Amino acid sequence: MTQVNRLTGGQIDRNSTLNFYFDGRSYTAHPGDTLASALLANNVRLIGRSFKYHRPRGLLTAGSEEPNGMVELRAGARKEPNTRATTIEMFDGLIANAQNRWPSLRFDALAVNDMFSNFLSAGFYYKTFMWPAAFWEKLYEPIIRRAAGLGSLSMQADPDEYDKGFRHCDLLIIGAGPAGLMAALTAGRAGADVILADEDFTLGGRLNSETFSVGDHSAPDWAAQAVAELSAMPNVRLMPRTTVIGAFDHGIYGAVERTGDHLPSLPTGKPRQILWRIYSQKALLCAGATERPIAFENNDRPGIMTASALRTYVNRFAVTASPRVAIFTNNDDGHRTASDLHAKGVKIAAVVDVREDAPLSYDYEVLKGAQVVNTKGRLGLSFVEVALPDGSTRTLDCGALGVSGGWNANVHLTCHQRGRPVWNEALAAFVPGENLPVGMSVAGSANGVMSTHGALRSGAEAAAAVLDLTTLPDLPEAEDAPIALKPFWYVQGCKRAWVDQQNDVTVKDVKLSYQEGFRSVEHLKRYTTLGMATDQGKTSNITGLAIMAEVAGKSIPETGTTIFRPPYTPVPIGAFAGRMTGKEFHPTRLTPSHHWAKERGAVFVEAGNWLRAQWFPLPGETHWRESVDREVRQTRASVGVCDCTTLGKIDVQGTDAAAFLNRVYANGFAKLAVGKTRYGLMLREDGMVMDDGTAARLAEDHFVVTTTTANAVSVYRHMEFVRQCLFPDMDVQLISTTDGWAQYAVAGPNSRKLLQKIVDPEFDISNEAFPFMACGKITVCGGLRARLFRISFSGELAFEIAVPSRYGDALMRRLMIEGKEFDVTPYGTEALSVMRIEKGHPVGNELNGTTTALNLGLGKMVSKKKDSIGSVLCERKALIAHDVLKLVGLKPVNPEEKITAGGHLMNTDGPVDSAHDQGYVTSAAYSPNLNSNIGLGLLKRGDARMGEKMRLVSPLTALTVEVEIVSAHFIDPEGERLRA
Amino acid sequence: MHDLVAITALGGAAPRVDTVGPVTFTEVPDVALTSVAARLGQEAKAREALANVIGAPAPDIQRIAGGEKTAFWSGPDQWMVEAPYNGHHDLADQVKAAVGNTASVTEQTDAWVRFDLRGDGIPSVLELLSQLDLRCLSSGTAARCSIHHVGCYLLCRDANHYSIYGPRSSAGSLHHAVLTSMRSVY
Amino acid sequence: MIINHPLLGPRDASEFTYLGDASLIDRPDGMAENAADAFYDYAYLRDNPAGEHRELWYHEAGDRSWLVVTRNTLTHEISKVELARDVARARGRTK
Amino acid sequence: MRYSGFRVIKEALTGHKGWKPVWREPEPKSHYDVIIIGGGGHGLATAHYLSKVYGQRNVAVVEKGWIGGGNVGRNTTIVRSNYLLDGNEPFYEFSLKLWEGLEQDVNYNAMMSQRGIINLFHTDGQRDAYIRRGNAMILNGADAELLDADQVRAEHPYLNFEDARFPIKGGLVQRRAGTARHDAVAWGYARSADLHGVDIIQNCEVTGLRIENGTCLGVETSKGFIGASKVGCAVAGNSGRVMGMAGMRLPIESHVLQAFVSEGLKPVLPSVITFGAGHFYVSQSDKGGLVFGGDIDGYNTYAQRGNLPVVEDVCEGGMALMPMIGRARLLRMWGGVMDMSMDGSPIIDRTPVQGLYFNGGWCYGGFKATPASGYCFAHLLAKDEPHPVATAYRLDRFRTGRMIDEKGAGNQPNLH
Repeated sequence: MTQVNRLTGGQIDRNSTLNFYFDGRSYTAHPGDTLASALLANNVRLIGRSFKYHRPRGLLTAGSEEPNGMVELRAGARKEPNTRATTIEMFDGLIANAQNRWPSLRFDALAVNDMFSNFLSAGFYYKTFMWPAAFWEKLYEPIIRRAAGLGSLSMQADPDEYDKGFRHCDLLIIGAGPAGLMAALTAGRAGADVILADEDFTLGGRLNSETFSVGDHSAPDWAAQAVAELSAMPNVRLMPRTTVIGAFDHGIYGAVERTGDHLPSLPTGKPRQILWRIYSQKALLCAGATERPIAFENNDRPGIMTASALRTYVNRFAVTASPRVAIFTNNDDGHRTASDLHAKGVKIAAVVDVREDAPLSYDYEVLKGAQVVNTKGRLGLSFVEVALPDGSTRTLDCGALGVSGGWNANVHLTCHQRGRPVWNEALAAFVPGENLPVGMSVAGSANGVMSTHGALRSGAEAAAAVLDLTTLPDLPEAEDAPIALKPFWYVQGCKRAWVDQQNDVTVKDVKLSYQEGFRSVEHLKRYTTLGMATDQGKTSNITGLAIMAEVAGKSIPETGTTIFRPPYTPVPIGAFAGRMTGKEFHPTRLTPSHHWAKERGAVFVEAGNWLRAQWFPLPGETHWRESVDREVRQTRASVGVCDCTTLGKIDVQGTDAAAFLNRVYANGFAKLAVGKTRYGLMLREDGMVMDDGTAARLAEDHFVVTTTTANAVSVYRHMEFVRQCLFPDMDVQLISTTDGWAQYAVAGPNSRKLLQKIVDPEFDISNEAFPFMACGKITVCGGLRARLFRISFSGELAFEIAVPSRYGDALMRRLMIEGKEFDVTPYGTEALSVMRIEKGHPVGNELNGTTTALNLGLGKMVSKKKDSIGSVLCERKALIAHDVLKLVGLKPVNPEEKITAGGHLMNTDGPVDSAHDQGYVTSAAYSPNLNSNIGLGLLKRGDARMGEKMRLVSPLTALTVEVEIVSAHFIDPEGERLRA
Repeated sequence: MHDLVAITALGGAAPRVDTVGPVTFTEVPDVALTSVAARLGQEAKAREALANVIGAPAPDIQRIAGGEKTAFWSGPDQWMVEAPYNGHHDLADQVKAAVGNTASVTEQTDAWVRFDLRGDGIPSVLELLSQLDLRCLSSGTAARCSIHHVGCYLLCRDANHYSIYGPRSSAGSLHHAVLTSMRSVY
Repeated sequence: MIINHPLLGPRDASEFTYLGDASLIDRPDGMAENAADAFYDYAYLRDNPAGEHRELWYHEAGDRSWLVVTRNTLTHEISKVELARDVARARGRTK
Repeated sequence: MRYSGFRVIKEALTGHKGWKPVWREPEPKSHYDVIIIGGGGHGLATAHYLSKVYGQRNVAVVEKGWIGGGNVGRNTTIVRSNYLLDGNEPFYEFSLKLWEGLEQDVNYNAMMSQRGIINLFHTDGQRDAYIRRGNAMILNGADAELLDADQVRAEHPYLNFEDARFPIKGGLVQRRAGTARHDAVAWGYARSADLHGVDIIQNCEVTGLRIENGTCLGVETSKGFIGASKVGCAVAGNSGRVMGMAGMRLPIESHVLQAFVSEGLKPVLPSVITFGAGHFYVSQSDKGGLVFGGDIDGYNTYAQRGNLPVVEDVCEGGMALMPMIGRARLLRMWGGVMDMSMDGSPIIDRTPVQGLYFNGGWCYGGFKATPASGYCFAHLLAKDEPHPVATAYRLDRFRTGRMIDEKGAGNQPNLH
């Protein structure tokens, strides 16, 4: 089929022909077409099915407000449901399919809903489907869910990429119609930093759809000239295909640029869309206006659309919806459509004007004081019935009907910060109110200035006002017709007249909503779903409100206003995510020995944003436990090395450094000697344990503090709070050095021997010279500066050695070579965890934000002699009660039996329920040293229940184990090893 | 002299270089870095001492100053001092010797990875990465910013030369983010 | 939102971390007689005004300054931004 | 008037002329036994149970705007009882049981859909915490299941198992959890309360509390003074404002939580899903929209709107978890004002003012709590003692150290 409805002229490139497919059939189009104009050119009026009644639907509009003409665009993983045909820029090979229909668009089984529509009135589902209760999930809901929804997702990952960007400007102009272009010219010539954004791929707005002249040019030519001048200005950035979606606080606007949607396929690495965050000093909204339909019987047939849409298709796209067209209007603009169509050779069946005093025409018949009362045509309009003032009716044979009920200003962005529009009698429409977003002003038809010349002027004036310009540029001549309109919302007596076409909300539904007491605008919307469809009521809200006002016997402003929320038009979720997808969701932090560990075949685990080696399997080891048990045994028997770079490191300096640490730590630091390290317990102000770590005093005025990996950032923030907000006159300086030093724990009886092979001879690290908890600056491997701490997490004789990160890889390799004679092993976080459980060291599982020092058996560390963070509130009654949880060790009576972290502890006899809960298991592991599963737990009065037998229950994992309560220090409770 | 071999932040023996369109993106390992934070009540003296170190007045808020040793502002009465790594691997000690007790000095060399962007049209790449108002980031200014959730310093040395300092552990993610944006634009 | 940093000028609020009411600066004396009551009040009770609110923001992805921002909780309008350290000193905090 | 399928058919055949208003529009009386401030979900539920279960007929609900316009009309409709702590779990399980019988109780279809919820975990630490929670749920008489990664994949094959930054290791499932049609919950309770004689007074703003020598005598409103023997406050995000009228400072801050809905889509999500490595939770409404949300914006506010960074954060989480939604379009975003408490758990208690009772601190968990909150608040108002499942929700718990802190985030509301 060739383009039978194609006319002459228009802004399309006839030199090239594009092929596209709709619902499996092939058609042709030209560059400059939208899918909508191309379908009309090929005489395709039926495009989709409505949401509830599955009524046949075509196009209602030619813009982004389209409620009906939605398709599934593209195929496979790139399938894009609910895409408005009116905004799809044609490209060669475009594939689109109809949606919400089965088995086919022309014969849709669920169209039976339409026959039962009387039973499916507004909110009917709230009143039924209640018996029997169980039937809802099993029967009713699945049926409703399948029937509902519109398009479908591919269920495959979106293969395209999206970018985010940030732009700053003096003036953001939203919309490039006459007002926006004139504003941009005014501001641009004055040298301001301007961004001009428009959702269309051709700038110009309505000007591209009109035939009248602006200055000495046709409207589209004038727009093109203005665009040419603007694009030559270095201080002006034009952003076509860019929808400004929301007005956020303090002049920040969200905008989505469709950089790739008009291309058959994306070049590698290029984004499909870019989400821009635009920071504007001032913003000027020139978003134009939207023509609204009139509700009458069967006003939803394919072929019935807004008059301005017909005009746009004819003038801009050189396409008529049908060779024979009728117009139904309540204002003069409808007549402009008729004359434009007539001029293009389209037969005008008649102009039906509700006004007695409608203007006449020599070119076609005008029926004054008449109304369209019904339409016919199964899958598309074939004729309309008109009621004449004398009571007689007349039938007009036509394939399309243009409806004009007046224009609504596009006030959407003025409402995004809860601003309310105000009613304008002359326009019978809402216009922006007083409380606009800060920095925003409005011009053109968006502000109720409907004539072209008025729009040009208001654009220029608004820009001048924003920039304090004294002179206005010369304005071109343009039509300046007054508004001539008689408010008319719906035809009386109609039974099924559509207000919200996509959601199938009729005049009757609105009236029923009132009858049932849902009378506030919000109740109306929620009860009938009016305005809740993908067009968010752009073509229906005001009409619904007008009907509600009439039945309530109130004026429209008394009845209420509808305000709008972002986004202005729907935005792909992918665009909000940008590049933060897949592996790039969060940055990945690698330790200096990561590449070495990878060579060793380490298995890695996420620790916050870090990747840490979890264990290092050797050839032949088939189960992780084998590797972990070996790492633990080798370390305790000889020596092991663990990368602990991820621990937070904070450099604390200043003459008050010690006094400062005395405040942030619950235990004392004032008297810590230079060259010594101390374990530090940090509380939150509410008395719960926040973090633990060590502080090494390198000099009188210099400490190096370590934090847990998880809390590095929050502890640093907390310390800055204490420094700046609580004790501003302390001489303390803080800076993180976490990434600067590669730090390794060297643990085990032979750790000293191993280190002595790399530490330069002038440094004596013997037990006498460098005892437990000693620290100092040293050099290794012939002069590389390093730091050595004699601290132990494993409970063995152990050190932590730190070198500049760039040498971490080399140091680790060296330790492995030098350690061969001691059968050294690298060990990962699992072995680390096993050894700390064997020693009863609390970590994340125990420091869960609800545990106090007392719970963890560290109560004595909280100094009463000083005022430190948390030292007061940790003393609250319930936190020091006799039965508070205490950290204990757990051993299964049968060592083979597994202990489950997350299991709960119950007395051996008595009921098993929450009322008798005694505590829970925080950590569990298999100890290759004790040849037994072991665990740590928090147990009521735990410290007083050593040796007691209890039941560990985990109904979730179907497990019950008899356990014995033991000391949390399973190994070397006296700590002899680490002092060796 | 010790016998350990350094690797770059991206894990290579040699720095990574990528060119896309007019922009060249280079990993720069040959830089030593140290922080200088004035002691309470010593702010004036610290600025003086820092001026002697870099041979120029201590840079003001968000500014860069200096010669072979340069400093950029990193916070209230805080600066970062950068110098070529060769000859300054002990930069912190050198600076500490110079500022004495007027300031706290902390080695930062390997806490950061430095990447340089050279060429025309760098702002087009940066506007996909940073929410800073690049109109304000003129030659000789430095600002902290967040790039794909990674906290960085962005230095504009001149219109065709920018430096990015990011946390060394995140070098890979940062490199990927910048390179992706270069390919997105050019 | 945009916070006009006293030293750095306008910065996107997403660079900052929010803590809460600026009264958190007025930490009671932990060694005082009424410490228990004072800390309960300090740590748990809030004015939570609908209108002007003085609150603490930390420039996490910036210069690490803690700021006291005066912001209207109904409109989000920001009328004043100060360095928290100055505010703390003005409220008599020292060492 | 009783709602039923037969009634719908009968009305359809007679032109829907018989449908009556769902509630009256009464003028306030001079005095009520109980006045409930706040015509949201909790206030209306309280009125329903107070009148139907506790037999109190002389009750009014005063609402400054239109009923159901607060958080009950702007949430993500999730209903669940998967709590960890003994102070919470019995309460939320009680609530879930009330949900299961809600429609028959109020004769209104709230579309309670027990499609289940899965909380995904991505680390061993998270798994341990979920095991502890699942056990706590079962020990409190609720249902819970633990799924490993393969089982999750079998039920949710569209999740990211290919290139996840934080791979899914499993999930904690509650099959009885699900969603409900939020507006219908408010309307159903309102209709039932109205039928039981409760006056629902819309567009009536409380401007003051009349308190004389420590006793609350009633409320000053935009429609004049209304006397009451007992006044119950259930105003969520506005708790600080209303209780401020009684000179009270609360352990509560008001924050905005944004929520989002996509365009209508054919069914893709079988249940409610929450991401364990980012701020994202999602379900699909019967109408087909993906209803999702994430973290609160994090700053004190009374404005029902948020900002872009959080929108992006939520969508980043969504794309990381289920990259198939990349081409689904976000249709609308909105915000609700949350009464964020100091331990993330609510308060249902008397106040130091005689005759004044408080219900608040629901954070972003108020919707699922609606039935039990109403039931327990009604119990407290009727009997002057806490309902057995709500004994932990005391106002003084922060002083005594009996916090109910599920997250362990401490006294910083925006972290809960």
